[in-house]
Amino acid sequence: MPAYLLRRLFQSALILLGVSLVTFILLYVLPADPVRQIAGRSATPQVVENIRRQLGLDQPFLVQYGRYLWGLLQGDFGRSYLQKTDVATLIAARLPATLQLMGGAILCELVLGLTMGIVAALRRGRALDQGLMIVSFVAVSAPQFVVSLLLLYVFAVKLGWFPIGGYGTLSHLVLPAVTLGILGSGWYSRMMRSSMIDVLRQDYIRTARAKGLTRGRVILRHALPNAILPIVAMIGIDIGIFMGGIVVVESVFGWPGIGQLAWQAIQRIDIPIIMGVTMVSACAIVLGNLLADLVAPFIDPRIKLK
Amino acid sequence: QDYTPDPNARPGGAITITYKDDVATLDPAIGYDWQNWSMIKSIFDGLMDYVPGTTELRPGLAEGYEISEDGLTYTFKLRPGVTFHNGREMVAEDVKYSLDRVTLPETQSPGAGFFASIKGFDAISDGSATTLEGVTVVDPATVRIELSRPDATFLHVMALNFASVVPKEAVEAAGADFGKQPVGTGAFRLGEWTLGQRLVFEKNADYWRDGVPYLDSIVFEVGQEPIVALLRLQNGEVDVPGDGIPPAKFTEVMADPAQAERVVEGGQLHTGYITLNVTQPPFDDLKVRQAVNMAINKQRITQIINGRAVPATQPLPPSMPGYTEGYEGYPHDVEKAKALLAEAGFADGFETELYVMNTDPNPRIAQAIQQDLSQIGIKAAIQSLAQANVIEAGGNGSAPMIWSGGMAWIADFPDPSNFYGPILGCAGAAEGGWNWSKFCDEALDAKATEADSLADPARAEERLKLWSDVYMGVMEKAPWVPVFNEQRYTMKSARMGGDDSLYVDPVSIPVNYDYVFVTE
Amino acid sequence: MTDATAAERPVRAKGALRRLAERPLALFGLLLILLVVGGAVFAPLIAPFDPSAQHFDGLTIEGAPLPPGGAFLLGTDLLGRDLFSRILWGARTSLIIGVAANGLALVIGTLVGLTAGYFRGWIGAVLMRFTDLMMAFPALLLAICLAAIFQPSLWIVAMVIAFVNWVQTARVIYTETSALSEREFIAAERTLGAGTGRILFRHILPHLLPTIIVWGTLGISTTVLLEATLSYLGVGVQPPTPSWGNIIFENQTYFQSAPWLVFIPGAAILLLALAFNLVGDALRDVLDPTQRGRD
Amino acid sequence: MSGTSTLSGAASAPDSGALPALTVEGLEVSVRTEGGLRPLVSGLSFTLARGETLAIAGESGSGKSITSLAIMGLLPPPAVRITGGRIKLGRTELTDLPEGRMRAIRGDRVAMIFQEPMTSLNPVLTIGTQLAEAIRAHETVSKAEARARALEALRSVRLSQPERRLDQYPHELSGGMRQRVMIAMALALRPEVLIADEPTTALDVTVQREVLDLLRDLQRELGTAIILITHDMGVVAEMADRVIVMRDGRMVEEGPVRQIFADPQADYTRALLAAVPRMGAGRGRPPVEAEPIARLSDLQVRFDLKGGLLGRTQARVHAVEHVSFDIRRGETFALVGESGCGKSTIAKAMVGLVPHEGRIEIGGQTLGTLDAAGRKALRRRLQIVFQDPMAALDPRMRIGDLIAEPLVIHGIGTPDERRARVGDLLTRVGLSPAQMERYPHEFSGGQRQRICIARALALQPELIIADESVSALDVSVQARVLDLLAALKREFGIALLFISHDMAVVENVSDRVAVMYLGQIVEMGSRDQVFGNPRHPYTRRLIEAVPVPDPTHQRPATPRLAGEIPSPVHPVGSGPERVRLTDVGGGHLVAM
Ligand SMILES: Nc1ncnc2c1ncn2[C@@H]1O[C@H](COP(=O)(O)OP(=O)(O)OP(=O)(O)O)[C@@H](O)[C@H]1O
Ligand SMILES: Nc1ncnc2c1ncn2[C@@H]1O[C@H](COP(=O)(O)OP(=O)(O)OP(=O)(O)O)[C@@H](O)[C@H]1O
Ligand SMILES: [Mg+2]
Ligand SMILES: [Mg+2]
Ligand code: NI
Repeated sequence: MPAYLLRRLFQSALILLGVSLVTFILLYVLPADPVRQIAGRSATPQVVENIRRQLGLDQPFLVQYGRYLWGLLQGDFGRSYLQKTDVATLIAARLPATLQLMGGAILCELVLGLTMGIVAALRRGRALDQGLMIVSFVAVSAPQFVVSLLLLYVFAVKLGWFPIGGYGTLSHLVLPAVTLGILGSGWYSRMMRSSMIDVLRQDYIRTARAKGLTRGRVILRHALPNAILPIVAMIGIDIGIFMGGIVVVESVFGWPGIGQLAWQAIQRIDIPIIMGVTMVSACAIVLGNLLADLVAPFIDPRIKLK
Repeated sequence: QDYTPDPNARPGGAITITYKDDVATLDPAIGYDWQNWSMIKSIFDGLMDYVPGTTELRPGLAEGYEISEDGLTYTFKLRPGVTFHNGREMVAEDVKYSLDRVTLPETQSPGAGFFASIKGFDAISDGSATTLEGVTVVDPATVRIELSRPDATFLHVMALNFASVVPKEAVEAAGADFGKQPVGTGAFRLGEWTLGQRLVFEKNADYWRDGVPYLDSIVFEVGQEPIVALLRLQNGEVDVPGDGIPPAKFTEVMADPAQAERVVEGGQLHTGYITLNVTQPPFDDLKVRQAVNMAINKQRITQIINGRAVPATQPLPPSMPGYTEGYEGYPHDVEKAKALLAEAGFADGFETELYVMNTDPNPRIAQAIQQDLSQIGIKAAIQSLAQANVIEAGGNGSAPMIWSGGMAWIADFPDPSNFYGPILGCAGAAEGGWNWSKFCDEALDAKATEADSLADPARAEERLKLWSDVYMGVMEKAPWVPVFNEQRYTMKSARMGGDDSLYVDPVSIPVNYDYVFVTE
Repeated sequence: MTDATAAERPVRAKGALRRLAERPLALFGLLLILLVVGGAVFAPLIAPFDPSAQHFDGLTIEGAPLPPGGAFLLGTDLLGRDLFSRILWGARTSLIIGVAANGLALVIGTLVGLTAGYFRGWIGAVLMRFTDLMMAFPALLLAICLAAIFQPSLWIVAMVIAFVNWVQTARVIYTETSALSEREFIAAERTLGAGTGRILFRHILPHLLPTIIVWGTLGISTTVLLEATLSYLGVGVQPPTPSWGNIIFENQTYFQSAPWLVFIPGAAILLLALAFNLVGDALRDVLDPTQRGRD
Repeated sequence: MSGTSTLSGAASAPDSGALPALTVEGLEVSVRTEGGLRPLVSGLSFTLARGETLAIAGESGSGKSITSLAIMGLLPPPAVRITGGRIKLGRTELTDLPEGRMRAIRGDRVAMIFQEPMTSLNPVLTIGTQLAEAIRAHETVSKAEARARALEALRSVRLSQPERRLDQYPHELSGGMRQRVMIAMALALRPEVLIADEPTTALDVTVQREVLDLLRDLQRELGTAIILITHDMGVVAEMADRVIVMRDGRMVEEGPVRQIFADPQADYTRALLAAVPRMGAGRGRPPVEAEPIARLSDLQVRFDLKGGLLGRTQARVHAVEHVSFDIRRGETFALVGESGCGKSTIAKAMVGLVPHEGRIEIGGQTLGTLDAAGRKALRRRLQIVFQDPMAALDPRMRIGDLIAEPLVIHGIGTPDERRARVGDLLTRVGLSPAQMERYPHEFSGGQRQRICIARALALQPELIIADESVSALDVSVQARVLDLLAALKREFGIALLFISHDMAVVENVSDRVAVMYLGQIVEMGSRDQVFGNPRHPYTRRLIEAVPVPDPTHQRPATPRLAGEIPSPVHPVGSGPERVRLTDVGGGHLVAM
């Protein structure tokens, strides 16, 4: 195990290195000049040049990348071009909010998605199954912005059950997490349904039923662990999708997460922030996948960590 | 000429203002977007200031000033007894320090260029000096600033945020993070700043202007969608949505008298325009540019943005001094436009590209422009890109046409010169400059320089006339299609008090924090 | 010889297509798909207006769009354009994105996952590490950068979407393939001398079909919406080219004041995805022998 | 009749006054197909008295399993349903019992042992959990107590290292072990009625013996009524009080066991009995003298068991240890031995599915030195029929395609020729060409096995490895398949590596026999040498344990085995003691 873990961690480090290099290249060749953004419209060419030199952006690519990497190794993510603040500080200030939201949302997603998937599989072909299918497709097809705003409007403005956006308490978390949960549950429910149907016709399910186990136990104890394996891999993947998709929900609910930071940075080509957020989310994704891989053998003993 | 505050104003209370974007920095040398502009104005002061709600200059930290005969030397007398938020008294040394700081390359101030007329600017910006030669501390209460050339806008420059006076010790203590721990002399001090969530401004009880500010504190909540901010306003949780009324809600709000009553409308120093790259065929042909000017249906474009603007005739907005009254601009005349195109040899039109920033409503406006152009046979493909990409394309001269919306000119200060230099003058036409038309007319440039050397306040009329001529000259050459001047609509909660002009203050968006108050 | 069912006649079972056609829901799905494809192909003939013509009478004096009904069947958009015509023309873009780009992503993902899952060893390791690398990028950022670097056009956008979207499929297919290749019937197949290609495509692939169908149909909506996000960011298809996604994105803040601008294209995306799902679901049942005899 | 059954078996013979434990009346089960309802079982009626053992015999596919599933209320959804008749458990009508009440009955009052041991256990739950939950589903006992009872149940089926097994997962056990776990699970709750669908098919004779003894013990103690579905007439003779013979979903004969064996009425029953292989019935055949087609020398297969914090190999399963033997062209070489002794592993090593040490030569070519083309060519000479037919068939392919698969792979014939060939093969293994369009799950266990055989035959290999290939077949089909194999042998000179636990069959078909114990060969020689003069005690025990297909046969009371069954698992560095084979004359090798 530790050997496996070490090897995987080493691989993860390589992946992160790759991510940093590719992102750096992409941002380098991007047809837009960050300095002009910083300098603003009234800057004289001299001022622009000064800023470029100050930021080291006049250096060749490899030097810039080398410097960045060197800083990264020392835990220095660089300074934001436009906010003139440590990127690490900026990210650290927002990371807890994002993690909270992600945790809450994944929980909602799983609870909603798995339940829907299981129920649909059990009611296969009936009206309820069809209904749930439509629901799950609505969930994946729905524009995030509209759903977020709709939920906010109904549950916060009209009913007043939750605050209209903001961050801090659990009641602030509920709406954005549920929104993301609803939007993401479609995937899970379809995957779960498909996987569950497969499992339900295995011989061992018949054995379990022959033992006179309750329906609940047959489903939860026998079918679920077998069916959930592909879903576990999904959760790892989901973190990546999340990092990209969290922006809209964060901004509608005024949730001070990384998504908004990244969004603004992308709009203004604040490269250190883009790099920082990319690295952090890449870390999260890599860790999520590692975790999913580590958990898999506990669910299915046939899987061996090699 | 000073301002008489509202007699009904009462001190106390707190208000909440929301923004979508996070506040980038409160460092006056760095902050250069409209959102932190007004915030910095309330935390810091410069030597000069504006009368609230107007574009009229008034002394700020300077009690008074003298301008030498040749207009090259400004001597400012500082107000006594002004203290920074850290309790120390502000002295002339601080003014010099602040001006040095903003012009030093290390500071990376986007506003350094504004100070180019001060003697010694070139030396400091190429690194051969560390202090501005032209700024002298005469005594603790007197600063003398010498210019290398006459500059009629200099007092406006001294009212810019970039010219704010900062205390050296606080800047040095905060190091690079001064923008997050600002210390100034302003009406408010920064109380709390939770990154990405909220900022709280607290009243500076020792503020040197008597009676103001009224509010005890201002809470800025960031990261909020404008639409949600409006919902919260309607719910009584927010006092002013900083990003204004979202277009999607505008008609709804205006249709409801109870809400419309709380909307303040005003002009702003803004012009939305299309740049035509005069160095690229076919826009190198004046007739083509004139044809384009005649093809655009400005009336319809204003309709598309729900009438939140007035059609523009010239580069300057109507509220800007120097605006040429009575000038009709190019008429909307499709037939004549076609004829002009034909004369230029493009009877069948041509294909080109129109760059636009990708935030609503700009792509929409671009599409309206596209349709207008198609009426005279010009097929413009739209390139709707992120702001940075448009600026890049404009700067390197690869964009034949750019719709300026979203990146457009909101004046830094209310002076006609502010609309010329970087965006219409030869200096801005260089590679990377902001003159996206790459328009450069030596004669007009000379006239502009002449106007700006008329620093004598007595000759202000004459100067404005000169500027008016410059812009008329520009219109003749038609490097731009001025489309509209945006109107400002600020919505406020019912409890907000203060004159309407404070809510459409031309230099403090969305509101002039120092003078507004709450009525309950 | 003697067997319980010797009486059975040797009828070649009905073709998968015919069995598919016997399912009313699948038929309905097929019909919907045909409808959309027809709408897209014949848009120039069917559409009452030029999709990018901004009609003077398409806006109120205040500049508000017109609701459905009247001269404009589904109402107009914020520029006074006919929504119905835009939806019809938009079907072209959305089909290319939702079907072609998504399909390409699915094919790449399946191939990579299949190869990596079956071979393990160093091929598998290399492929999966590459997948991990791809996955570690925030997909949106990658898409934005790629689309910004290459000049945005429909096909570039489709390629970019395919390029960022295959990753998840690859990962899921990989997991399933690894499990499948341990099954005894695969071992049996090997002892028969079956080549790798045959095992992969004749024996493992059919078992992956349910997963592929699920990802494929769900991918339709997500890719169509991803294209819209890209358009919204200025790196997708450029206006005034309509796509269902960008109609929604352009107008999403107006969902209360002009709901038709959001919900009609939204419904179109939903129906397309549902239609593919209905057909996919039926296909999966038809191809899965253990489910025969079910309606 | 066996010695023990006199106590209960005779006494419980139809006791007309008492309420039967189970009554089946006019049962009809049908499958919905594209051509409408097709009956699988029709007009089946019987009663089962308390404490009675009813054997259902009949050829593969005759509806035995379907009947038992119908009783359990577990017919495979959605296509197969009860379309007529009634089933009563005691006084409880089962046919239209709501699922909730049926559940309470299942496992508690009727339990079932399924035919397919490989797939019938949940792969992600430990053996202990699966056992304990069956107990806890019906009795309120603590977890610890349930575990203790689970352990006891495992002991009672004589699984080696029962404590360890509790925490193991199904995939870590051999087929036989899994079947014992299944039995333990069914017996743990001491049900009123136990349906055992081929319970001992996957077991070797010694364990079969024990399991049969165990079933009898249980029956005696608790008066459990047993429905024993088996194709093994020896088991029927030994265990049953009454017998039902089924064919084509209908009962063709019913009667007390002695009567059926002594005086079968139906032709089919007579044929069935005639086909039963009997010990000692093998004709003395001359040993085949030919050059070897396969030669194994010093074969070893070990599986690493990883564990602990560092994930190091902590122990190894010494599945095959220093095994050497030759298989000559055209001969049938039998490998017998207890479950888990490594028979299947040898087979897998020979077809290259598990890595091995030592040397395997097939037709002069050494395995492991071949290139891809060589390996592919080798497949045409060597085929294997796997132990578990369901797992070995791609569930998504029609059997016609499955059987044609090797032909397609090796590019033999046109599609039409292949079809004809498949039809021919199906006929030869006793299926009908009409079934070509069906899928594996639509067949009975025995039918599936025949499909596997047909597939292996398709290439006309020189050597077929048959891993328990006929164990699941009913005697008549078994006989037919064995005849078929014999015919093919004669015709094409096919050699056979015949892996089986069924000593009677082995005696009937084999030319030479090797007896394996814990991964090593303990006795090897010609059939006459091994069966006529078994020298190793283990061989003797195997032979004695074979059920005799004669209800009147009095079996000598053999001592029940007690104590631990030795395990092939050894810590790294150590290994089992290597046995030495000595020739006791005429090539008869015996471990001393
Ligand atoms: N799910 C199914 N769908 C259709 N037909 C089926 C299905 N399951 C079984 N059958 C058919 O039902 C008949 C009876 O099968 P069953 O499994 O009861 O046979 P069996 O007597 O148990 O045979 P064996 O001894 O080989 O296990 C067979 O002809 C088989 O093909
Ligand atoms: N993949 C594996 N990993 C670990 N141990 C294994 C593996 N496969 C088989 N074994 C062990 O190897 C031994 C021999 O197994 P094998 O399947 O060859 O037995 P068998 O003689 O065929 O028994 P049966 O008659 O029950 O099929 C058993 O102890 C089994 O548990
Ligand atoms: Mg059966
Ligand atoms: Mg075996
Ligand atoms: Ni047997």
